[in-house]
Order: sequence, then C-alpha cells, then structure tokens
Amino acid sequence: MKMDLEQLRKTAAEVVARDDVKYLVGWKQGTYGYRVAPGFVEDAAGAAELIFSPLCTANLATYLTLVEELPIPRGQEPDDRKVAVMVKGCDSRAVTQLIVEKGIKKDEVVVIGCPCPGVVDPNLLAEKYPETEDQVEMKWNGEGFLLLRGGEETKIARDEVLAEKCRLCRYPNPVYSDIMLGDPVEPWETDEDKGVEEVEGKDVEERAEYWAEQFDKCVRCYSCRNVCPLCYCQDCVLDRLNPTWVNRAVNFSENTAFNIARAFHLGGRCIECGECERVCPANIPLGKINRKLAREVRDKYGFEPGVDPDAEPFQASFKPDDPEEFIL
Amino acid sequence: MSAEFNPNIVAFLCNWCSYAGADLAGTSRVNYPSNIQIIRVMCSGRVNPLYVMNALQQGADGVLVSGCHPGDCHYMEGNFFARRRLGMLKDLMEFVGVDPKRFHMSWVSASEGHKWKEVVEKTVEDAKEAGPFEGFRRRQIDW
Amino acid sequence: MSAMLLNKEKWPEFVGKLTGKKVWAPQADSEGMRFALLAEGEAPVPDYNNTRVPPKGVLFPQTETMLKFQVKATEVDEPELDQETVVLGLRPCDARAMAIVEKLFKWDIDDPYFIKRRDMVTLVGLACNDPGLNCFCPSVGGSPASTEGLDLLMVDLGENYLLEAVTGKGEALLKEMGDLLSEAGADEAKEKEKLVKEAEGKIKRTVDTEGVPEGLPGLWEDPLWGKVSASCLGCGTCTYLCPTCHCFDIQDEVEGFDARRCRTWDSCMFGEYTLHTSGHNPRPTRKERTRNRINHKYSYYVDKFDVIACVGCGRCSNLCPVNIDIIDTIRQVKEAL
Amino acid sequence: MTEKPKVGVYVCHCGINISSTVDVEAVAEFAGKLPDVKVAKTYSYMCSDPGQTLIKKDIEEHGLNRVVVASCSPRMHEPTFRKAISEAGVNPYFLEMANIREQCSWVHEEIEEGTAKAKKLVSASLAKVRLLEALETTEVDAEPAALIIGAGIAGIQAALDIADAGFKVYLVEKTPSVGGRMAQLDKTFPTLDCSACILTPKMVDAASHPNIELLTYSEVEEVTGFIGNFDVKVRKKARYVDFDKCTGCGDCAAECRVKDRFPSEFDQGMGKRSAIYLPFPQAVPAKYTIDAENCLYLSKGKCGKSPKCQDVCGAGAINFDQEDEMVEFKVGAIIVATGFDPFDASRKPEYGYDDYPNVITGMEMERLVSASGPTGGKIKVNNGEEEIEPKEVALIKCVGSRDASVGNEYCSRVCCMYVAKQAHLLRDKLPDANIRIYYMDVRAFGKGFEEFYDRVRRENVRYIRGNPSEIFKRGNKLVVKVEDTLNSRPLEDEVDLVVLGVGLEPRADMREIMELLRLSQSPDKFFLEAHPKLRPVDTATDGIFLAGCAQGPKDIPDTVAQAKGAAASAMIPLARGKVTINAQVAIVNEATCRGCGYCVNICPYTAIEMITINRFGNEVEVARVNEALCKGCGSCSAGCFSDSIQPKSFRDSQILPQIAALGVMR
Repeated sequence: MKMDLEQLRKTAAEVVARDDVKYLVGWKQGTYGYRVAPGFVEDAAGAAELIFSPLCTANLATYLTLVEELPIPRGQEPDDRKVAVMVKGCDSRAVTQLIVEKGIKKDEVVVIGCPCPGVVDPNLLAEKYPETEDQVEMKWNGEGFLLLRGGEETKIARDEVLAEKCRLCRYPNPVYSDIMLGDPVEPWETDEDKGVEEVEGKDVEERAEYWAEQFDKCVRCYSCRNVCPLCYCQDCVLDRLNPTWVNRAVNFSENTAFNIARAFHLGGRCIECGECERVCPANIPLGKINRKLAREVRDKYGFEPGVDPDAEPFQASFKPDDPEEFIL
Repeated sequence: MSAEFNPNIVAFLCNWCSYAGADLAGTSRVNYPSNIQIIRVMCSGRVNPLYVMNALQQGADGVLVSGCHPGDCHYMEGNFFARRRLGMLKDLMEFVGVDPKRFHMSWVSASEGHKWKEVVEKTVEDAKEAGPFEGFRRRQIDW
Repeated sequence: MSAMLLNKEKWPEFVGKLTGKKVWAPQADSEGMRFALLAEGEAPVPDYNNTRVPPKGVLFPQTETMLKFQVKATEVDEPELDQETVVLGLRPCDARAMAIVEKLFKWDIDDPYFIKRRDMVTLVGLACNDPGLNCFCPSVGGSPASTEGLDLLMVDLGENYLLEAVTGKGEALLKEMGDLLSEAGADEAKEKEKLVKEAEGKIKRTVDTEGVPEGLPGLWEDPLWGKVSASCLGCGTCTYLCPTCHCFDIQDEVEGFDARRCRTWDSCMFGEYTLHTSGHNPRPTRKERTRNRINHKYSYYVDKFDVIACVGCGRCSNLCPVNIDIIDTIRQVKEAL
Repeated sequence: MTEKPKVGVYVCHCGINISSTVDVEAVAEFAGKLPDVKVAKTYSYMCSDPGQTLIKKDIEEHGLNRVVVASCSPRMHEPTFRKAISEAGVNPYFLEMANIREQCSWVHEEIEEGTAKAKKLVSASLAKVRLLEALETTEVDAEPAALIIGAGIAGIQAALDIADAGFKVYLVEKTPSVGGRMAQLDKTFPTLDCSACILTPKMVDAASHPNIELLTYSEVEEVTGFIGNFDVKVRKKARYVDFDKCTGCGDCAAECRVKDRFPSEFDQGMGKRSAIYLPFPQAVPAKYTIDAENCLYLSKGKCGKSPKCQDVCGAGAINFDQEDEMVEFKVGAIIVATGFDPFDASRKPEYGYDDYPNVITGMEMERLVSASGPTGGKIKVNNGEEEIEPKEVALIKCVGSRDASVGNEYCSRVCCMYVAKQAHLLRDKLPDANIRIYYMDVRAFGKGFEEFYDRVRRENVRYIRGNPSEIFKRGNKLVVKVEDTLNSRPLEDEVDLVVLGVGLEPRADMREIMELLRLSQSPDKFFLEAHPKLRPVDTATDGIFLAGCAQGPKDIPDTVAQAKGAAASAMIPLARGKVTINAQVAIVNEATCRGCGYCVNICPYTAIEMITINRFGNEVEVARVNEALCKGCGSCSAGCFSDSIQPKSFRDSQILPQIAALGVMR
C-alpha cells in the first residue's frame, strides 16, 4: 500500500484553512533518527511537513483531551473552533470511545482517518538497525518496510520490526472518521496474543513474581497515564491526597496499586493502541495487562470498546446475564 | 504455621440483604469464624472495586463483597453493576498475581443467615489456604 | 594523584574487597540497565552505555524516610545514614550531575540527608569510550572522561582498567586494593588520551550553549515555548530521568498508629507541582512548565551556581515519548536569541 | 471546615448478650486510647433511657461532637442513637455504630476472639466517625393519596380506612372482581359466620366510596419515585365490555356460544363459566368481562354470524375494539395486599390429588359445601366409578405446611381451624358419616379456637395423630396409609373422600410485585417486613407497607388487623402532608467532574442529570444530583473514575480509613 503524501498534505491544508478549525494534529518528521513528532499545524506551510509512515506510532487522539482549559477573561469568548486530528485504525477507536464517554463531542473535532498497514516497534527497529543522528524516511513496501537513510535503501521484513499491537490488530482501518484518506487496507490474520498467554500460563505465584519485578521498576512518571487518550480526568484520583488511594511514595506496594488502579479504570475502555507500553521509560509491559482485560471483556461480556459511538459505556452498564460463575 | 494462621478479612456488605443476612445469622446464634470484619455500605454497587485492592494493600489477607441476589437489589440494579465491576477486577487481580482465593463475592439475602455462615467459612478457609498476604501490602519494612 | 592498573580478570576480586560497604553497580534487568545494590559475591563487569534511570537515587532516593513517629506520640526516629557506600562504574556525566546538585543541597540550608550520604559515598566512575546517540556532554562543559564529582575514574583500556584517583577517598580505595593493582605508566596515560579524543569525536549531536543562559530571560514570551510544549504529555519522564533534577515533595504517610514523613521526587512538569490550595496555578499549562524546565537548567541555575544544570546525558531526549529533544530545544533557543 | 473531632465511644453490655463474649471493659479501655477519643464508657443497655442519658450528659460535659456506639446492628438502633445525640445538640449524622452483637458476640464463642474483633470494629467505626459530615434533612410535599395493590379483605379494609380518613385511594385488583380469597370461603371459623355475608357489604362500600377509585381487572405496571411522591402506572386490561353501559344483567353469559365451557376460577375449577362472565354472583363491580383467550370472536375472529353477546346485550355494552388503557397517578404511600396461593396439592404426589377425583383440597371443599357452590352445597363426590355421598371422610392437615420436603417449613396458621370447621360442616350435611382428621398437632390459639376444636371433637369427629404417608386406591375406596403415632399402630383406613388441608403459599406471581417495588422476601418467601416485631407492616422501603397474607399466613381477623395497621402507617405521610428526604444522598464535586455521564447511565432512579456550568469562562458539562430522587445507594460513585460523585456518609474518604483501620489491626 502506498500512502499518498500529496493527498494527505493537501487535505490537511484544506482542513486547517477552514474557518471553523483551530489547528490540526498530525505526524511530522522528528528531530533525529527514527523519531516522529506530533505536529501541530495551523497553516499550509505546516501541512507540508506532515507525514504518515510506519514510524507514526503515536496515538494523537490523546491531544484532544490533553489541553488545559485556562480561565477566560471577562468579555472574551472561548475559542470554539474544532480541532482536527489524524488517526490510524487503533487511534480512531480512541476517538470513538471518547465520543461514547463525552470526552469530546463529534462536532468539536475533524477526524482524518488514515488506513494503516501496521507500524514499527521503534525499539525493535533500533535494536536491529541501530539509530543514528540522521533523519530517515520509512515507507510501507509491499508486505514489508523500506528504510531510507543517507541515500541507502534497506528492505525490512514486516515480521522483523512490526509493533506487537499491530500483530494483534483487528481494526487497521479507522472505525470513525470525517475524512478518510486513501483506500482501506485489507485486515490481516492476527497472531495469538502470546504476551498475555505467556503470563496466563504461569501459576499465580510466578505471576506475582513477574509483576513484582515489573512494578518495582516503575518510577511513577505517569507517562502511561498521560499518554492514554482515555485517561482524561482533569484531576486524577491517583494524584489525590484526600482520600489517598495511592501514596506518593515510590515503592513496590504503591506502584502496584497505581498500576492496578490504572488498568482497572481502563477496563472495558482500553482500545489497545499500545501507547502506555511504548512510552514507559521502565519498559513495563503495560500492554499485557490492558489486553488481558480487553480480552476478558470481549470473551466474557461480548463487549468491545471504541467501535460504536452510540454504545453504552461498559462500566456504566450491565446485562442481567453477565457472567457470575465466580460468585459464591 | 498455616494451621495457626489467622487471616484478616475485610467484607463489604450491602445494607439491605447481606448485612441483614449477617444480622440474622447473629439473631439465630449461628457460629462462624471471627476473622471477618464487616464494613456496611448501602449497596454492593457502592463498593468501588479499588476498595478490594486497597484492603489488600492495607493489611487484609482476603476480601469479600456480598450483595442481594440478582433481581433483589434494594436499588434495583446496584448488584448487577457490582457483579460486572468486581468480575473484571477479579480477572485483573488474578492476572497480576493475586491469588483468586483472596477475593470472593457472594449473594446473600436477608433471610440467608446460614448461607452467610457458609460464605464466611469458605472465604476464611480459602484465605487460610492462600496464606498471609505479603504481595503488595503497604509494609513498613522498606520504610 | 596516582594512576593504577587493574586487570579485568581481577574485577571480581576488586569488588570482593569492598565487603562491608553498600555497593551500587549497573545491572541488567528487563528494563535495560539500572543501578542496583550488588548482592554478596556478584561482580558484573560494567559494560553498558548508560542506565535509563540515573544513579542520583544513591544520594537522593526517589522516596526516602525523613523520620518515623507514632500518632499521639512526641518522639521521632531518624534514619541511620552512616553506611559506607560505593558506586561502581557510573558515567562521568552522572557524577558531574551529583556535584552540580550538591551545590543546591549545600546552599542556603544544608540538607542533612543528601550531605550525609554524600559524605559516606565513594564514586567510582567509568569513562565513556563509546558515547550514545544523544550524548552531548562537551556542549555543556563535560567530557567523556570528566572527573568532576568523582573520587576515582576508571578507563577501559581493553584488558585493563586504568584507575585514576581524583580525591582522597579515591586514593584510599586504591590503597585498600593493595597488590590487586599495578602501577600505570606513560603508555596507559597516552592510551587514555587517545580513547577520550576518539570518544569526543563520536559525539555527533552537539549544541552551542554560548549566550543561552544570558539570553533565556529575554525569550520569556517567545512563541518557541508554545511550539516546543505543544506535544508535551506532562509526564515526569524527562525530570525523573534527569541526573540533575532534584525537586521533591514531602508527605506524611500514616498506617494505623505508625507514621512516617517521607520525601519523594517531584516533577515541575506535573500540573499539581505549582498548584496552589486556592486552585490558582502560576504555571497553568505545559507551556509554562516546559519553559521553566529549560530556564531552570540553563538560566536560573547558572545565575545561582554558575553552572548549567544539564550534563548532556541525553536521557530526556532518548526517552521523551513525543520527541521533545533538549538538544533541539536549545538549538531553537539559540536561533531565537 | 468543622471543628476537631471529640469522640465519645459507648460500649454496650446488652445485658449479657454482648458482655458474655466480648470483654466490654477492655474494649472501652482500648477505645479510650485511640486518637480523638475523649471518653469511652460501657453501660448495661445503651439503648435504654439511662443509656441515652449517659451519652447526652457526656456530650454536654465533654463537648463531644461525634459518637460511636458499639452495640447491636445499626439496622436496629441507629435511629435511636441519632435521635439521642441530636437531642443533645450534635448533628444526628455524627454517629457511627459498631455492630458487636449480631456480627460479633452472637456469632463467636471465645471471649478472646470476640473482644479482639470488637476492638477492630470499634476502631473502624472511630476511623469513619472522625470524618463524617453534618447532614441536614429536608422536606418535600407528600401526595395525599394511597395505592393499594390487591382487593381482598386486606386491601378492601385498608382502602376503606384510608378513604374514611379523607384521603384518595386507588385500589387495584388483578381479577375482574374485588373480594379475593375470602369471597370463596363458605363459613368462617370459629364463629361460623357466612363469609360472603360479612364481606360483600364491605365490597360494595369500597366500590361506592367517593374517595376510592376502584381499578379492577388492572395491574400495576410501574412505580417510580419515593415516599410521598410515588408515580404509578396501572394497566386497565380490556374487558371488551363498556364498564358504564353494562348493567350486569347476565343475558350475554346465558347466550354465549361457548356457554359454561370453562372452569370457573372462583369455584376452583369445580364449576363452569362462559367466555363472558361474572366471576361470582355477588361480584363487585357487577360488570361482565370477556375472557379474550376463550372468546370465539376474540381468539378466532369469528363467532357464528355475529357474536351472540353483542346481539343480546340490550345496553349495547359489548365492545370488541376496546384496548388496554394506561392510567397514571401519584400517591404518597403504597400498601401491598396481594394475598396468597393455596398450596398446590400436586406437589405431594403421594396423596394422589392428580389421580383421584375424590381427593380434593380444602379450598375446593369450601366451594363444595357452599350453598352458592357448584353442587349447591350438596356433598357429592365421584369415586372414579359413580357419584356418591361419602360415608367415610378423611381430612389431612399440614399438607404443604411444616414440610421441608416441599420447601415450606412454616405453619400456615389457618389449616387447623378450617379443617375443624369443614369437619363440622360435613358433620352437618353427613350426620352418619365417619369423619377422621389426621394431624401432627392441633394449634387452636386464637380467640374461641380451642372452644371450637372441643365442639368439633364432641361432634364425633375422630382426631388421629399421624401424618399419612400415602393414599392409594383399593376397589372403589381410597386407602389412607398412616401410623397412629399415639399407639404406634399402622392403619390403612378406607374412605370415600379425602380433603387435603392445604397450607398457604406466597403467590406465584409475587416476583413481579417484588421487582416492581423492590421488596425482599423472608425465608418463607413471603414479603419481608422491616422488623418482625416492631415494624411488622412496614417494608424496607419507606412508604410501602404490607397487609394480609402477602406478608405471611394469617386468618381473617389478623388480616383485618394488619390491614388497619398498614392503613394507619400509610396515612402518616398523607396526614402530615410532608415527607423527609433522605439526607444521605450523593453529591457531585463539579470542579473535578469530567462530565463523562457514567453516573447518569448507572443511576436507577434517574436522579442524576448532566448540566452545563461555566468554569472560569469555559462551558463544561458536569453531573448534578436531584436530591429528592437520590436514594444514596452509591452505585454512581463506584463507577466514577475521578471520584467526583460521592454518597454522603459513605464517601471514599470515609470508607478508606475504615478499611485501613481493619487492615492495620491484623
């Protein structure tokens, strides 16, 4: 599949030229190496810098709710213009779920959908093809990827560097968008979720040990929470001191509590974009926890978040015949 | 050691069914283990699933949540929400390595004093099997 | 000061002779590398680029108990901090950071916790032969073999480590090793010089900080802050992983009747860092917070202590989830001047 | 915000109910050392007057502003102590009870464990009481009307009392006529009054009372709201007969093409009725109803050339286009008087009720002896071969009562006497018959009951102590196999008629009402009263009361007494015109609410709505609670990710310290 960059930039320029659009969030070339940065575009010049490539891992939907609302001086009107955002398949589920949860309203956003054949895991890529200071270009190339660096072209097999979330992806095409770019991609056969199964395969004590090691590393930088498009409370309970759900102290106990609480709050809401795991500076496999819950919710309750903007939120609804085999 | 281990169990009971059921067990002089301490809430739907985590963190070896049978909720639907939330929590806790024996949920009606006894016995027995909860307890050893 | 040689094969013995001291060394775990206490008998050879989390926690733990007490009582227990400690194989940038932070902790008020730990620690650095992608220490006054803050510098010469004492503490440690070491000669000194030069040559990403400390205040209202911070998630990655960031928060934690007062790292990138009880926040958005982070490192600290509070370790650039790259930011500042 | 907590802890001995298993002095001593506790005392009965006075005095002397009472269940005495401290000037919601009786001393044996647990419970209560908030109750108007569900004798009596007091009553009856079970009875024990004779005047009164709106052949579909303000929806089922035009002449039933084809409900299936029918001659209202299932025209679409009933009805009352009608109204109180079902004798197959026509139930016997019954009061039974007048009669008591094998452990309270009464009536009609009663015990506890039992025995009715194990056929006789337990002799008595003294069971359709009104069941599956002794007509839901056999088996005088009690209780809010709104409602922190609307979805009372507020110039949506509708269940709160909605008195900030207190004291 070839992403037509011309079309993308043209569309972006048109969108930001609209009177009712404040700015557009897309992806742009990062400052060095494999980095891709979120680009905040307000004009045609900015639009010309946008890219869409296998390096565009970030889920930009998080920027829809990340904005801090400043007090508006008397006599001034709030800026009610829309924010445009470019989304991959997984990202679009975040937008959908935000609509379900009233985090955003449909008419507050312009969603530009980008069918996505799968992105790379930047760590895997850097491990196999060491990162240098040179900026690179990366493209989808038939079944694989093409890395262009310093005039050199390297073909990389898809399986070699494909991100884990993409191996499991069932929604490569945006489920919700106002504007769709390019043609839909053919969904692919998904792998078994080996990461989750591996942990499930352990006995309970081994699992405790496994997670103890993981949570012990947590530095509580809250990047997992902040990057999550669905963690959009202005005032997170886990920051709160009265009542204190989780102490500020960074130790295994509080870290575990933090991680359990975070994962639980995403139960039936996580759309498996994998951002939490990507951004974790301690390399904690947060995706496994989220995917585990997502799978339970899908298998046991027949519910999948972020696919239907008119759905009832999972944690705010029930079915009379919800499973209860665990109840005494 | 395990024979002498006396688990500390925190239970959350809805006011209308399970708490009344536990009261009935008392009125009927049903004898059961004293390991269980009850916190009364108006409805099992009030039980924030994170209470379970919090109780374990703060020193409980086991947690029980009990409400009205499906369809009997004094507030119509609270126990359905509790069931969904706590069912999910149980999956999560198990996955992160908390022994599922440490957390139980039950339906006990106001008339089921004897069932209450059975539930307590099962909860205590399971917590004993699981042993003292060291996991992510907010211990003072690393202070 | 003396320079000695240690054959790498004798490394375990070298480490073994430190018994009785707490020894921190870089160790591999599922995160990559991090500094952890060595268990008895362990002596991993420090072969790494750098740890994700800097070793600043040795002197300034992420969470430390300041005192313990009982509810309704008047007596307090203070922690004992007089255990001799050695940090093995930390990078010169991280050691430099400790020296920079020390200025703050010894400034208007002596911080007893930091100072006590500093007094008890011997820092054994390892010069960088192979700097990482985002290393830029020379741009901010450092070097791959800087000895600032160190008591002893090790240079990997292949078969041997060259050990150069920097302070009396380093000297003493060398003495303790006795005949495990042999005298180093002029060849080794030359070899070291060559390696350092090579290392410096490998540093590609550099930035000119000339005029930045003086110029930053004039850029207070510059649009660059809005641009730089637009993608910021407001997480603590850059500050927590920064070897010179030293902000903390103090909390009382109560468990039943037992309580402790503890301090934990805090981050100026968090909204509630400057949040007032009234609800007012003088740094209400990520823009003000980002601006503060750069200004603090490159301007305020220079004003106060005459040194840039950035050692060029590159961690924040490496690990920022959204490519907020301090090298690029300073370049933008420079351009805007 | 509030002044520093000064807590008084009061540990009750409850005679020896608590103190025998809990060292109350040790608990008080322990409590005295806890933070913020100013006084900790014990007393023999905290709930007694002197006990309450002790608390009040301490409040005055020590300036206490919070109170922990460690005694019985808060379900028992929370209101008592709330009242007490409020009389001493402390907000009633600054109270927390530690349940050291029902959930401690009564269920544990060792004093060490009881004491240890009591200490933990007290410290948990203390942890919470320190953080409670003062709450104020508010009042709203109460609708001066009542809904009564079920128009048997209980419903009718309650309706008449309330209506007589001047309040509007909506009396809803599922069947086409009021009267209920009592209308089916022949004579009543022990006075032998004719049941119909004493009931029908009341039925007529109810129908004609200006304050009573009678809704027969109707079902309650939906009840929302709360005490003083219930919104009720009732479905008036289509009768296909114009209620106003029908004169009750009966021409239609007489001419119905399927005349007398269907078992009459009123006659327990022993008699027959037409598709258009009046349940019984004295039915009120005396209006005919078409049974749509059996009516040829309504079920098949065709009834000859034209429906006969329509042809013959002089008043032109037949209306096949009639549809169910929804009626909506508002009431301040509700009385549930839905009655009982007789035990289904098929569930005791050993008695052959399904196999032998001459095995009948007590209810059938009532119709059989009734002069208005299917046989005109003649005792005729079919022994499988021919219709005979029985010479040998057996009456069996406790069928479906006091019988764990069918799940009914309770005594139905009426069978002893109605079986005696039926023996008496049979003796009247069959002077020469051999009448035996098989019994486990005879319980003749009511006024005039023992005398009546003596009288029946003197009438040559044999009481045989034994519970028959089997009834089977031998020739044209039924054999009652039983052991006479007084002389340990096995008997096989051959009889012509067996009357099964079936007990009373909760109605098969009671679940609908349970779900409609959110009521609970007691172990016997009848509706659960709020307190078995002190609030026998109340339910757990304010403003909803119980009357008659819906709450448990009882005879007519007890039913009437309870109906009057329920009526009196129901009239309290109606007469006061105001009700107090629960103060323990949820409240939203609008500063942290993220406006996701989860709570709105969760709330079963539609008590939460989204509103737009101005947050420093920005318009944001947040949740807001309608306090009059909120019940304080807190389901919203557990579903709120930002902790922004919290039920007062059960806030996270109040519960987490409780958890901590229990956890830390391992």
